[in-house]
Amino acid sequence: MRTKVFLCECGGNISENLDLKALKKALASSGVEVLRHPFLCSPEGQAFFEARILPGEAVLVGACSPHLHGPTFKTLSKKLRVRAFHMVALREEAAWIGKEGAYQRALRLLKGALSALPYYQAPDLKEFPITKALLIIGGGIAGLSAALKASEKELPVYLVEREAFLGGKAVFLDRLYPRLECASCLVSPRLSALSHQKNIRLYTLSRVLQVGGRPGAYEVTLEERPRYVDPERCHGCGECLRVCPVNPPALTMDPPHPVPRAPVIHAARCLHFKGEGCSRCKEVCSRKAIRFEENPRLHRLKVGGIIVATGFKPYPVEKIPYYGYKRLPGVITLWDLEKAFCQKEALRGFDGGPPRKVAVVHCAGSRDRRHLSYCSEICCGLALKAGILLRERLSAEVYHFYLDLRLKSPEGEALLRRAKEEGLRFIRGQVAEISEVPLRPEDEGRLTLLAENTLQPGQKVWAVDLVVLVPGFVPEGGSEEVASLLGLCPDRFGFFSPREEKTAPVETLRKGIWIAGAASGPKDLSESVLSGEAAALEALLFLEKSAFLADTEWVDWEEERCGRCWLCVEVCPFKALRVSPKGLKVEEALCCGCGLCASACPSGALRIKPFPRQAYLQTLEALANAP
Amino acid sequence: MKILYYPGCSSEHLARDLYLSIETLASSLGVELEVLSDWNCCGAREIEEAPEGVGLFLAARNLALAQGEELLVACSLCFHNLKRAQDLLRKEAGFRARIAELLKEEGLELSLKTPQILPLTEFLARLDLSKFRSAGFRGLPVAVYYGCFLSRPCPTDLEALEKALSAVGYPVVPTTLKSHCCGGHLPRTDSPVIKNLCQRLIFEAHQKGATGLAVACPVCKLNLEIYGGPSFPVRYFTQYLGLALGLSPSWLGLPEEE
Amino acid sequence: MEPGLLLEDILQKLAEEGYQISKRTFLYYVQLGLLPKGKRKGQKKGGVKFYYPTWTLERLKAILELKKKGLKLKEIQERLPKKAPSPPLPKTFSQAERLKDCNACGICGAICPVYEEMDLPPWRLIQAWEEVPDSLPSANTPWVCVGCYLCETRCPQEIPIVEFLRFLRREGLPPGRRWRKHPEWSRIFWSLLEERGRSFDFGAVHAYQIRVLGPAEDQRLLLRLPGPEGEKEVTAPSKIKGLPALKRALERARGWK
Amino acid sequence: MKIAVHNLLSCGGCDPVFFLEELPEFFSQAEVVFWSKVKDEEPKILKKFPDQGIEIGFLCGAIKSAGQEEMAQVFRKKCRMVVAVGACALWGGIPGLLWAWGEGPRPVSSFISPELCIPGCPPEGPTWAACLQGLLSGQPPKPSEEPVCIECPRNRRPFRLSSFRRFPETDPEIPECYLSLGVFCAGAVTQKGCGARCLKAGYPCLGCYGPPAGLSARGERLLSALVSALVPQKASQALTRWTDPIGSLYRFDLATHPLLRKRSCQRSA
Amino acid sequence: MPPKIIGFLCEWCAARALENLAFHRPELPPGFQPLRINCTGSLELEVVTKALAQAEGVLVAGCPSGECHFKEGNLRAGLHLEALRRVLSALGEDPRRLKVLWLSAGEGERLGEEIWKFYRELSHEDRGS
Repeated sequence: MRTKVFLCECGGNISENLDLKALKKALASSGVEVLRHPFLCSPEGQAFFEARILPGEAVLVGACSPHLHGPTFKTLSKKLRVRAFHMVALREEAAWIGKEGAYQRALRLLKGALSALPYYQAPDLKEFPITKALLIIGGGIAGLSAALKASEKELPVYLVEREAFLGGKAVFLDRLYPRLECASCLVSPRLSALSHQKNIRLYTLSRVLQVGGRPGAYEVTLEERPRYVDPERCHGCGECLRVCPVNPPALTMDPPHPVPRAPVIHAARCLHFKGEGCSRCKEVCSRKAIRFEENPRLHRLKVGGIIVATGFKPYPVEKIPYYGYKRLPGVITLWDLEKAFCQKEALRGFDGGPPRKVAVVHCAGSRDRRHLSYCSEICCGLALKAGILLRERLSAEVYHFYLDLRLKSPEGEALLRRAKEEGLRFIRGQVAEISEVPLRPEDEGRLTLLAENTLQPGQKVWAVDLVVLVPGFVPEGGSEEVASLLGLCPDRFGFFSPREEKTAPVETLRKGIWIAGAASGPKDLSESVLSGEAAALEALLFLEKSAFLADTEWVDWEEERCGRCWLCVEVCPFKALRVSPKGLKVEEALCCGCGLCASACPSGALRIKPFPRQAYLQTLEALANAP
Repeated sequence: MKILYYPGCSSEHLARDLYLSIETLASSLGVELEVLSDWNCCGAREIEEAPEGVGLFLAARNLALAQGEELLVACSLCFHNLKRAQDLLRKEAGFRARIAELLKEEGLELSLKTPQILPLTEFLARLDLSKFRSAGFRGLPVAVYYGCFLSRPCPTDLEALEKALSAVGYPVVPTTLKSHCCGGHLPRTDSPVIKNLCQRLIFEAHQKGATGLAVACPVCKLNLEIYGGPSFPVRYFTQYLGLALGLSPSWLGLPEEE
Repeated sequence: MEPGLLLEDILQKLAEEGYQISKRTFLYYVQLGLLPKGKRKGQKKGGVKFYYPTWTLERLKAILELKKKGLKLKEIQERLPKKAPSPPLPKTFSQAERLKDCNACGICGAICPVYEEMDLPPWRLIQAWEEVPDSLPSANTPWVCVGCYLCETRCPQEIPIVEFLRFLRREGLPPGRRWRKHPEWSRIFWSLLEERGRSFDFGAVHAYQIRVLGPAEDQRLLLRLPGPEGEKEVTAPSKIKGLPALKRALERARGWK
Repeated sequence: MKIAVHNLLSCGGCDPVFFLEELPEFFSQAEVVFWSKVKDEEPKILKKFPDQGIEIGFLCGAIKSAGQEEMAQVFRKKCRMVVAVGACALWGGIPGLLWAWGEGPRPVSSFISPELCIPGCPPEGPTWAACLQGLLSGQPPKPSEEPVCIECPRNRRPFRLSSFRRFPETDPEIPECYLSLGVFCAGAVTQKGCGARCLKAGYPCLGCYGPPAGLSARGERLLSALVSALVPQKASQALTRWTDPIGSLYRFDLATHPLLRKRSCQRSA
Repeated sequence: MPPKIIGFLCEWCAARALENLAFHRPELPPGFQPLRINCTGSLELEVVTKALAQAEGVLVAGCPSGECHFKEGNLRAGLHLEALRRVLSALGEDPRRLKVLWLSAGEGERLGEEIWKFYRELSHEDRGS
């Protein structure tokens, strides 16, 4: 097997420290021809390189780092159908790191590479066709924005939402930070824009059951839970809502701007399903939209890419026993307040009457090692907004208990100024306890709140009628399930980690899967929309192409060596290995040749073609014999 | 059933009635309390100001004396001092070596497997008290109070009193401040703060419909009795259990008219 | 007081833990300098015995371990430090690193039952200690703290506040700045403890006058409770048998620095 | 056909005397010249045979003393075909574990090159038969490439581990692959041939049949396999609790470990 | 005889760090021999043992935690080498001969310092044993 070794002088960079003539003599042996060139990477150098190589030969290049000119020589040798190719960084790893010993180091490097050369096999490039369809998991504001942007390019979009209505948390907002403009003026147009987009197919009350296939050609199975109301027929007149005898009604259509415009029947509360034969809503419905006999349906979709927009949920503050949420009347969270404002429900204090004194507790559970160790950054802004609304609407005395006020966007400071003008009081100190038992006799009938004003020591006991806890952001329930389905690994807080936080914030390590909205970390409305549209752009760029190129067949599985212990399947970080009747199935598009499975396989049945273990052993063997 | 018992100094003066009620209760439950021979004072709150070695030695001496699986402790302050010393000795080899030198004096040896320190509340909750309940006994609603050392830093079963009292027929009123602080040895600074603390505890029990407060620590009992407001009865939970078992009040260290 | 371990004790302890070593080899190690020389002590009954420091046991075990690994005595000589010092007691606050996590959120002040009594809440002491460890403002906080651990269990950063205050009480603050109300109770407590091995917990006792009658052996104590009962005589606590040993040990323990 | 048998440093378990009934046709036509275990004779009598005079010489066990080495050389000289029998002769076997505390025994193959190697501790009946039959017919069987797992009855599916476990801590009734229970079962790094007898009896494979063809550093391979299967969060805790690394990885081939080999030739060099 | 060190450098971080260092023409110990691997996670223990058999010191350098190009290669390598260390000490080999480093592409100087530190440690070792 003829081997050609090309040594580049790199214009003196290499030759000044290394005696290339001596190297040439030391390396030249039967079947190995050593050639020198002053500038191998220059056009003449490349011509020199091409002219000397015959097809079927093995080529070793000793020049600069493979990261620099590796691709040029790699493509050249692929074109010349070379049997094996390897490049050694003679300059960085021998010439430049120490005059003394440079020659021995170079000789060892080249001798090692030469003995390992026959074992290197380049993975070959392959084309993978892409299906022109996009799946978006999560119908919150981020998922919505992504769907709207993507569908403008005539790309079929499947929007899957687990709840009965779209809009996620944004649809229940009353006012928006920082300008306190009305939320529905921003959210509703997006929702209505959705209905006349013909290529967005909406699945509500449904979740992803199973994802198979490869990037560019995913097969997704959805499970749609029954709504018991036909969205096409119903035009949302609301007659059935009024007629339902159960309290709270079994039929709900709670968001102010419901999309789809049809109520949903909660089977758990509905008398019909309890076998009491009630069907008042069915009788009163003029358009015969109620269908009790509906059952869960499965849908199979073929999509090219997936955007994950599963969103966030507020930290469950009932986990903090001494705040008394869900135990004490008069203790609510910011999101309960938003819903109450949004649906114009009356707020009731601890003693049942209208609250005159309200405490807004920032960092409820946040920056606390036993609960949420990080700060979600945007809840201070939301808390301030809530405080101002409470002041204006209930003319209540509002106390803010904060640790650090973190107000994003330039308008934040103006909002703080407005809050102070309206007489909100700010106490710098985290709330230690909320109790119904008064510490001072005169506070009977009110909630006692212990919080030390760290800027002005003295008062630490406060009596209020209503407490609004402002919790931090945690990933939405069920996001671990989506993570395991798609093979995404959440960070230690449970949010999905992007491929590169700064330079690739919406991509993931998985080709063809992108993340949008609060699924990748706490975000406010504008950031969610921003990342939604960015994900849509990435998806469009990917799905526009008819196919994508990828190195494939990195792994060579020797069937008779394999003991079928299947240990490698779980070890692969990219879930590229699967058990199949014929043996181990390597998912071409997912495998990127990291080699973890090869190093884990006990019986050595897996070999990574470009970096086989035999190559390293041979290199070490040559190193041992070299001086 | 026999169990090693550490009475603690307060059993000889301040907590005389607690000690009495434990004695009678144990005998009527058929439990033989084997008093730890030659036990010494656990150091109470004073060791908090002495060097670490003093407190460790006092506790280590008791632990070295106690040969057995479990050591029953009546007062929650003794429980805290013994438990904290035991954990520290298990963790720090340096302390263990020095304490071993000190104990050598009396020929005592501190093995690694020291007994499990068992508070009185968990011990009584473990027994099935319902079969000892005197027929037809309907106790008045009571509230329970654990105080600091049974709740922190070495937490014990904070449902034990509820289990024990309801087993013998007392309806227990749930309260939120059952693990709060009664002021402890604050009175030494004769500060008014302790009034608010104790009155708050009593107020909650009273407001939620309890007719009495069952406590588990002599320090809390005295503070609550004196600062908690005159009319609300505060008694050891062993005294309540004794009454439910039909024992006579004088045996339980209670004034006659109960 | 016995100055250390006898050779027989060491060999017997080693046998318990499964090592077999003869007396001659032990003395050979001592001669080589691997083990410390024993202290000669004349015996009452005549003759002389050699007492070896307590850390000899640990050192010998380490030597036997290394020998089992196949190392020569010369190699072991270099591996083992010359003299194993006895472990020092903590000088600075052992968990000073954790104090850096304090966000001054004020929860420990808010939850503390005796906050009104304290000059400064605990977090201010922590912040001051973080700035310049030894320049603590004179505050009564370490002494007023009743050690109820509420602050430690509620602290969002899980900082060992009670441990820190205990450290300040014990070593952190220069002796001059001790703050104590009613020091006589503490004196009575310790005198009773040393004379009887058991004492009289004044912790819960309130601002009532206590009069001690009679000398140490059969002391009688008169207490006047603030309540209606007025003056009450209480017998002093009973005595323990191992009193002399306890007294000496307490003395040595107090000397720990 | 003259044969000679000798046990070097070995427990004597591989001695053909235990397999007489299983290889009747071979031993019937064999004329025993020297068999120290059966008839006590001075090794000197071997000297009087001409070189290559004895057809087959069986050598069981490893070599530690000079006498044993000399005996092996004599066998090489005197026997036409030398057969190294058992794990000790091929890789140092259980006595090879001596290497952990200093100089240990070396396998026969590091002194002389035998014509045939019979793996196993001891080799199973069928392996004896196949090897001897192959020896006589001229092409001795080569070690197989397939691991013991092929013959193992236990069922296997993808798994992750939270800790390592020793055999007594597992319940043999669970028919799951021992690797998935966290046990160091050497099946995957051992060539098949014994019919997975230990595994069929519910006991994890110890790896006495040696590596499959072409597989080197069995201990390291098994270690990286099980460490890779550990769930990262629990891994360092599992590693600190892991005991007896040599026993679980190099039970039969510690003598051939490259690091020990380096130390020994350093000492002798 | 100056100690020989074989350095397994991960292609994406450590090898890049060596290249950045090389631009300043540092003087590294003559016995240091860099070997490029595609990921420390794919480095087989068999290769490390063979390297330990023929060189005084073996250095494995990979990406800092969380920044591995293949997501968890460095995590896997860390565990493999920790296990190997325990085997080495059981075999009576000095585990300090195996050194593991996590450094990003920009930390060239630190790689140089660590190599020299390792070289000095090994030289003392040589004279010692």
